[in-house]
Amino acid sequence: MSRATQTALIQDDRTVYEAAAGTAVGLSGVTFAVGLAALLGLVAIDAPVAGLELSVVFGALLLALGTSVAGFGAASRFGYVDAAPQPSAGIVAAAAFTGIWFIVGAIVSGAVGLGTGGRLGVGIVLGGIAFATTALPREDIGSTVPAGAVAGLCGLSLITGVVGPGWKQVLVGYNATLFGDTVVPLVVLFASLVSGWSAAKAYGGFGARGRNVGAYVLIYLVVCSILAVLIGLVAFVTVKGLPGLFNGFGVGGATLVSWPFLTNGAGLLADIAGVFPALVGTVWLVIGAVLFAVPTGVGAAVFLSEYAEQGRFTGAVEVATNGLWSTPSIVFGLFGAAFLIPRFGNQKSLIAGMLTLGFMLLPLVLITSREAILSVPDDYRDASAALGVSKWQTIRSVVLPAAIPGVTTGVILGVGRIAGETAPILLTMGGGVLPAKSAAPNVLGSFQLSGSPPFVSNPALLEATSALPYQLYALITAGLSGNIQNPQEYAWGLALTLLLVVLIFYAIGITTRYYFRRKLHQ
Amino acid sequence: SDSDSGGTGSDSGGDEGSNSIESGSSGPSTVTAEGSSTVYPISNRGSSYWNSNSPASDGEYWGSNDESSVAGWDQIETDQNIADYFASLYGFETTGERSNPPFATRVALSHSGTGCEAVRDGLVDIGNSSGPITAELDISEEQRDENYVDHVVGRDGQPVFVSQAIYDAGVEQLTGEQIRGIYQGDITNWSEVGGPDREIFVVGRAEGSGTDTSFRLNMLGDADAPMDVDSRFGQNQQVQQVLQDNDNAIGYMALAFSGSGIQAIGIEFEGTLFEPDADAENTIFDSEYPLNRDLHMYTRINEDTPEGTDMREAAFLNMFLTEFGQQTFVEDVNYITLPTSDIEAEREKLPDQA
Amino acid sequence: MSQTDTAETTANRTDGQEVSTTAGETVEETRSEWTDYEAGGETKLAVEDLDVHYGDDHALKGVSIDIPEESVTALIGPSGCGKSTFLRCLNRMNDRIRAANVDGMVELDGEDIYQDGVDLVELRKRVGMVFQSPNPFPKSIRENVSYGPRKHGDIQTGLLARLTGRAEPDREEALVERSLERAALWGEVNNRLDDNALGLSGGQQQRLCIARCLAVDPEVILMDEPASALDPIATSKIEDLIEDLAQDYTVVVVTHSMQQAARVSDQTAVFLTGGELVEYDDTEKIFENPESQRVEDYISGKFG
Amino acid sequence: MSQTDTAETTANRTDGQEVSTTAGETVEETRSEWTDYEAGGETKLAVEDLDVHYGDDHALKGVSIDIPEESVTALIGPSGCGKSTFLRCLNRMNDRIRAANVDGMVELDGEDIYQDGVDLVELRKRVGMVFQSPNPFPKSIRENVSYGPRKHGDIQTGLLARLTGRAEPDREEALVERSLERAALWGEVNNRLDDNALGLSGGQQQRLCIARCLAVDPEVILMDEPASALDPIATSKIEDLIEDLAQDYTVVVVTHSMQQAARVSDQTAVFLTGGELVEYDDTEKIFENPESQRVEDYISGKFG
Amino acid sequence: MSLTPQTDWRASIERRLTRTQKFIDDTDPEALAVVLVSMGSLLAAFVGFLLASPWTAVPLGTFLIATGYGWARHQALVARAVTFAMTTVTLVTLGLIVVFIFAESIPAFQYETASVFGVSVPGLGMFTQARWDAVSEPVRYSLLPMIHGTVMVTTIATLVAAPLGVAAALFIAEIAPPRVRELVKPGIEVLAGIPSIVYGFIGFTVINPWAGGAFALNGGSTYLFVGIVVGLMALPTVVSVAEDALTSVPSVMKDGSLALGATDWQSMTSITLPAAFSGVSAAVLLGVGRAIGETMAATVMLAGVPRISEPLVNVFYGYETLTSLIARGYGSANGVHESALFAAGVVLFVTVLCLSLGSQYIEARMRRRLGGVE
Ligand SMILES: Nc1ncnc2c1ncn2[C@@H]1O[C@H](COP(=O)(O)OP(=O)(O)OP(=O)(O)O)[C@@H](O)[C@H]1O
Ligand SMILES: Nc1ncnc2c1ncn2[C@@H]1O[C@H](COP(=O)(O)OP(=O)(O)OP(=O)(O)O)[C@@H](O)[C@H]1O
Ligand SMILES: [Mg+2]
Ligand SMILES: [Mg+2]
Ligand SMILES: O=P([O-])([O-])[O-]
Repeated sequence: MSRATQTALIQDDRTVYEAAAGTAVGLSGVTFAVGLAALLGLVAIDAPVAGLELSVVFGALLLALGTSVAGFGAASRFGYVDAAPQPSAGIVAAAAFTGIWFIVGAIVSGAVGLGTGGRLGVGIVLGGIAFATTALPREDIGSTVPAGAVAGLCGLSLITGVVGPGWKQVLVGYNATLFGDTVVPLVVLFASLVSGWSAAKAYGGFGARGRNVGAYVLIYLVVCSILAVLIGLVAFVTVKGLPGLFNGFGVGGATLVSWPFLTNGAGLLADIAGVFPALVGTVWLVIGAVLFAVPTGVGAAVFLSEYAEQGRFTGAVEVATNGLWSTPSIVFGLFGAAFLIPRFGNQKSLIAGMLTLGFMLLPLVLITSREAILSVPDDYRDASAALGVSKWQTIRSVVLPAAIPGVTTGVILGVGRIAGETAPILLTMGGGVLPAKSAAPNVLGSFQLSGSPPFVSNPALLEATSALPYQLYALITAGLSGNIQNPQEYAWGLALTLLLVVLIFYAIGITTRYYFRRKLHQ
Repeated sequence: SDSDSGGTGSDSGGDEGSNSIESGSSGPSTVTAEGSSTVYPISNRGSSYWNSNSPASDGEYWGSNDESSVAGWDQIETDQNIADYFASLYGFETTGERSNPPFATRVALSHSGTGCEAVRDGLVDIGNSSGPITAELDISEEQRDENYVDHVVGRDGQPVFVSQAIYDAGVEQLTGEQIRGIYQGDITNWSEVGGPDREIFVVGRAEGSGTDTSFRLNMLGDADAPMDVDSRFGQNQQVQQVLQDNDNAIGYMALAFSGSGIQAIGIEFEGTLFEPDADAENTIFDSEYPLNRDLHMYTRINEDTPEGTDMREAAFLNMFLTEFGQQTFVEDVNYITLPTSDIEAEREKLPDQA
Repeated sequence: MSQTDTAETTANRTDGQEVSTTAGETVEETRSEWTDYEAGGETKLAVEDLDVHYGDDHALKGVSIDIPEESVTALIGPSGCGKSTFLRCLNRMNDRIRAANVDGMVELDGEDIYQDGVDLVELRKRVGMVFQSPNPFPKSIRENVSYGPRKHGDIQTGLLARLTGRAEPDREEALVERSLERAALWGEVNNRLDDNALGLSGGQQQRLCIARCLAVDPEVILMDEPASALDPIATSKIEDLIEDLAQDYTVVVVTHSMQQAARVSDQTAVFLTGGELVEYDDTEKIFENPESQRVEDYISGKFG
Repeated sequence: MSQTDTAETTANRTDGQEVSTTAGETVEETRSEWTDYEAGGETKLAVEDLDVHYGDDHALKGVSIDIPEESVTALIGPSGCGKSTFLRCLNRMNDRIRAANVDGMVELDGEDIYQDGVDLVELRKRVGMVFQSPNPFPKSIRENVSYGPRKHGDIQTGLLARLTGRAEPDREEALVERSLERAALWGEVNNRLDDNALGLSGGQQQRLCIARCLAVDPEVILMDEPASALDPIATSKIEDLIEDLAQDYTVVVVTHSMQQAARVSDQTAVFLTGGELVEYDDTEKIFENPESQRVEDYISGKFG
Repeated sequence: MSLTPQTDWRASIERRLTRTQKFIDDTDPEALAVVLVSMGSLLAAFVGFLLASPWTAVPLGTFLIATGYGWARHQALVARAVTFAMTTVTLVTLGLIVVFIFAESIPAFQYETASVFGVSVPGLGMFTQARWDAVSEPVRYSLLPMIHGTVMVTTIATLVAAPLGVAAALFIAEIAPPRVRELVKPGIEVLAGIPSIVYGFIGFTVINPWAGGAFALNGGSTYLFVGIVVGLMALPTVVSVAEDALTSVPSVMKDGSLALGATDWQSMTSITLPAAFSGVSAAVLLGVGRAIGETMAATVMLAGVPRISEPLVNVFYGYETLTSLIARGYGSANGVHESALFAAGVVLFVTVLCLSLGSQYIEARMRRRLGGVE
């Protein structure tokens, strides 16, 4: 077999080129980030930057990116740098650019005023050209020129103000109008993604390595923006909710800490309206659901993984469990309304809510417990059996203790999920919009025994009760009447409280899991 | 003004108010009400006052800072706490404790239709409704009289609102015809009624709400009249919010929900212009205004209460049917109070006082 | 078990062999060479014509063997030849494998352990087992050792027992110490009995498992490659221990190391691929002068 | 690489060793015995003073070794002594293990593969690897073999290439055949190249992995216990193949079987527990007359 | 031929009988009695509850007492029986859901009977006409507008959640450096916990008014933004399930690819993703299921009028989905109207159940295939 010529492990003739391409990638990233900020309204697109409107600056950036990207391709094609392009940019890139240029063609011709036929025609022609440019020439041209052209075109339209502040386009028949304020950032996001990808390919010297770098840049941008949006969301609720949550908060005084938002109701007499009844309602709701679902789920998991023979029965249970897990919460609500409410005094009640959420929690507990039990090494079971210990004792003293971390984690995460559920309790539990402190359920104090069936009763369980997510929904729909001074602040405070309750459950659950995993790996 | 906040004021036990709820076997049970979001401000405010059971000296809760200026004081004049006083009129023992009324009251919020059903099915004591129960439950007047007692506690002018921008652009009044056209899909652009060239965003209340029923009944002519709206919202407040958020909307609501960013418009019916301004010649507060409607609290007639209203309900309802009640619970939340004669007639429906 | 019994058993075994002869030539040929071997001491475990299938897979083929009391019997053979399978038949741990199907007879002190109505819990108390990789429970060292007796109710612990005065902490203490000492571990752990057993080194864990097994006071101890996961120092400790245990217990040990077998065992059984028992004899004889050519090849490292 | 280079490297190594001498006595003692060994042929891989830590765990301690071109070098030693770790250092597969921390120098044809800016893809094209358990991709046999060349763009396939006439099915065909033939698998699979590779037997899968590696045309082939999961027949095929490959490639093979090392390798390096390279010499020498007592103990089976 | 299965059947029953017989013989009669009493009373309690009998408390009490006694005396057997009873709960729950929501929906299906080729099919009218009007004549309950809304929202949500979710899963499983991974992974999991009503609240108070202005909409409700919000909500589900699938691909496969000199990206696209394809598509299916069933955000953000947007794909309208129809209408609806809401629930339930079965099937197939590798 002939020995291929040795390739050097290090290529050192591309540093300037790499630096330039790297700069272009960085610039695309910055442009993307600013574009995202503009889309979220953090900066205005007509804000002055160095004497120019932001949208014009965007345009200039995109144009520069576009030309340099095309330049990188040309430099490689004409052999100024030693890259490793493949013969073609590949079918995926070709399809993508065909699509992009088809749409560009359709939009541009539409703006010029062509009809549907004309748009289609222009689109197809441009798409075809893009396909040929991408697919046929060597990769260095194929993945830079069409991309550079897209970015350049976008840049030009922004510089010339064809699209810019004050621009608008009525989408006839679509009930909507596009304005520069939203379109400019979108164009910027899109074009910077394309040019960033292309520059990254150039940075990697095309070929396998270039594709690697290009894909990584795209994924990093995407993941960063997901995180930005999601973190922004939490931060937004926090900022909006803090004033309400800490309204009247004080340390010292008669009670060590006074936190009226959490300890007051929203009754007429409350100085500072609070969410106490809903908080208590949520606590009871969770307790009830856990009391029902956790023993049941864990017991079922024990039976399935320790006793049952794998067969039709376990298969059916598994399918049913997974089915229940993905059943929409509103369907559970309907079920609770149709099944539980008639059996508990014909009205929305705390216990109907508890059981409905318990039914929702059950599959989750079962699945996680089963996983936890199955992940207990068989070694332990064998060891115990070999010591002459019976099956149930083995389960009790070895299997369950070893499975507890997993079960706990699953339960906590599940509780976090149901604590935030609205739809089921909307149909089964109801409760007041702005309940006064006296509306908080007093479950423990309400048990009554009687001589006639059903012998035990608990009015607190049989009453409609508010819970945090339901109260937030009720506030949205019913609005804020009553005597609350700052309804908006109250509602955001409530939203933050709910968010915190749920996120704390999640945080605890995930931390426990990490903690136990750590311990396991030691 | 401090009693609900946990540690301060009275002891927390009294605060809970649940003492009286639990004691189902010993004391009278809670009066429960459910239904209309329109009536809700009235009944909820009343319920809050009731549950607070404030002493007469606490002027703020009796409608004034100064005892002498409490509305209707000349009819009342008591040293008792508020709920104690009204309950004692019907023979209940007083507690004399703030936040601990002789029996508690609780009001839930949904729609008129739901409230009517709840009282029909015996789930609550009082069904709040802003539309007539005959329309809500689709029953005849005979059936109504046989099964329910209709307590009217106030009246609503049901104005029609538009977004501020539309009002500012000149749409300050519309004819009944035009509103009908808008709500039945015949008029879709503000320019057709003298406004800017903007599409009309037509907002309605949820089907089954009394406001919707009355609007169909009084404006479109039939409780089942077809409508063509762009959006429906659950309760009045949500409609208000949406009218504020949009600059091309029209919607109908209860009087109590007027606010900034929206404007009530005048409506012309058969040549008469009813204006939202209370000082105008014809106003939406007049009973001649076709959208003007009664706000009802229905009670159920059954074996236990052949008269339809038991003592607890009567004690509570009676509170609204005083000058004090009208002022504090109706006028203060922006609804229209009942004329004295109507108040008398309504009190006639209640059982005799002890 | 009397001498007569043993003779009977041997006779039976020969019968069994004759039956299995019909199965295939190889079996007969290989077996005839050593059939007459009778280990010294009384027979503790008599295995007769044992066949094990995993589904369709024939993992052990007509194995018959007498294991004498208070000695070390080593099982050697290439990977997959069925050593572990054989071992697990001796305390019916194979019952825990669903696919496993056992035919034949295994007698413990003359009682067939595969007959109906055998109490597995009782059997496994008498025939203990130590596994290839150390598998202590994730509990304290003390709890690991006293686990068996506790579960059998020999030692009462727990709140209720303490309240009613039935708890015997001293007896537990003594048992733990005795077992750990027997397993040559006491000196290393006596000051940290309440530490988690998972914090011990591999060799210590394996000795802990042996101690745990001894605490139940079995008659037979089965060990499946007990030193395979251990370093040389730990290995030699375990080997010493095995020799030591043979004074009181019947020890059967599977090992993949021929040196180990030579060092610790009194008699050695050689299994070869396919699940046949090819030769069974005094250890010295096996390593110095095996009867079968295949065994010689195997021992001299010609394959494997 | 010229002879001078090699000399230089050797000198370097000696330096490195001197540095490490300060680290501990044992290291010096064991190493001095064989430092002078210089394998025949030009040095392909020069490893100098290689230290690997997994977190705090010191897995390889100052290993220096020259691996000559076109020969088979075997690495033996007890389990956990760092053989796999060492092998994975040679094509930087250790970079994928997060805890791993590599110090020292590894030169491929005189170029340090651990310096900054080394293109891992390029390195791994030149230094191929075959893993302990066969790991074919869940694709067809053909695709498995042509995977590397395809990814490197040496062979164009796919719709676009076919449309533009750049696809060279014949070249692919030829490459697949040549590689499979070289891996002694062609005869067994030539009529089912489009079957899923997972349907092959273990030994075939392992040879397929070798073919897959050969298709990339590397210069060095690293094999980590390539026969450990295989039966004797498959094993002997792989062994033949290794000897055969040494004519064109530099082969480094880790094995747990001393017999195997003795059969296939030209020179053998013995690692002992703790990650030291204890002796490196011609295979014959190692097995017949090792310099170190520990190696002799190890080879004669005194432990392990 | 026909005899064989029957005899098989008979034999299996016989075997079961003998086994049961043996079990009974082997077991302490007292333990057996306790277990029988305990299980029997549990069954009775369940039946009593089904019948809404006030006497349910009696068998329930009996169950508790019998089980408590049995727990003290015959723990192993009682534990086994009780855990078995618990195992049946999931099956019973699923059964009850089916029975109750189907039963409640029957009047609506009957009301909307339509005939096709002369055969009248109950419920057909719900899917063949476009009119939903519960108030004015002719009263019609068509689910089409809501199905259209659900499809719109789900499609947009999937377009958001699937690519972003898979990209993020790839990032976490393959690309991220360990530190980043340890932050991002739990971070994204925590986001799964943000209650949907909080999203809805933000949607109603912030996004809808903003969208109304930014696109000069007629009202602020759009399928576009509901879809995006729902997509964000489904994202964490997709990420964690897909990430699990990707990490479960044996690392030796990736190693094999890398050792051949393939780049990371090539290894991901040619080896990891195809090998994890089933898991990843199951993740997407689960995400789709989440999106279909998502209620609160849709309820508070959508306009609440059952109407089909024009043109069909116009994302700048947002009318109603199946879930929001139920959440909005339940309580004020009665009679056939209420039953029609249950019918919407049935459609939802069946759809999501099919998705769940689909993803389970795909995953089972993958497990079998990967099992073949080992
Ligand atoms: N649980 C099982 N299910 C199916 N087959 C099994 C099982 N356990 C073992 N086998 C098969 O039975 C045969 C004997 O296995 P066994 O584990 O007894 O061998 P061994 O001699 O202990 O090997 P090693 O030295 O590798 O431990 C092997 O072919 C094996 O594949
Ligand atoms: N990924 C890892 N993380 C942490 N430690 C590791 C890792 N891989 C190996 N080690 C440790 O490094 C040491 C050497 O391991 P290595 O796998 O190189 O040994 P080996 O000689 O190949 O053993 P074997 O013959 O069992 O394969 C061992 O102590 C092992 O525990
Ligand atoms: Mg074994
Ligand atoms: Mg290794
Ligand atoms: O008063 P309503 O809420 O029913 O309109």
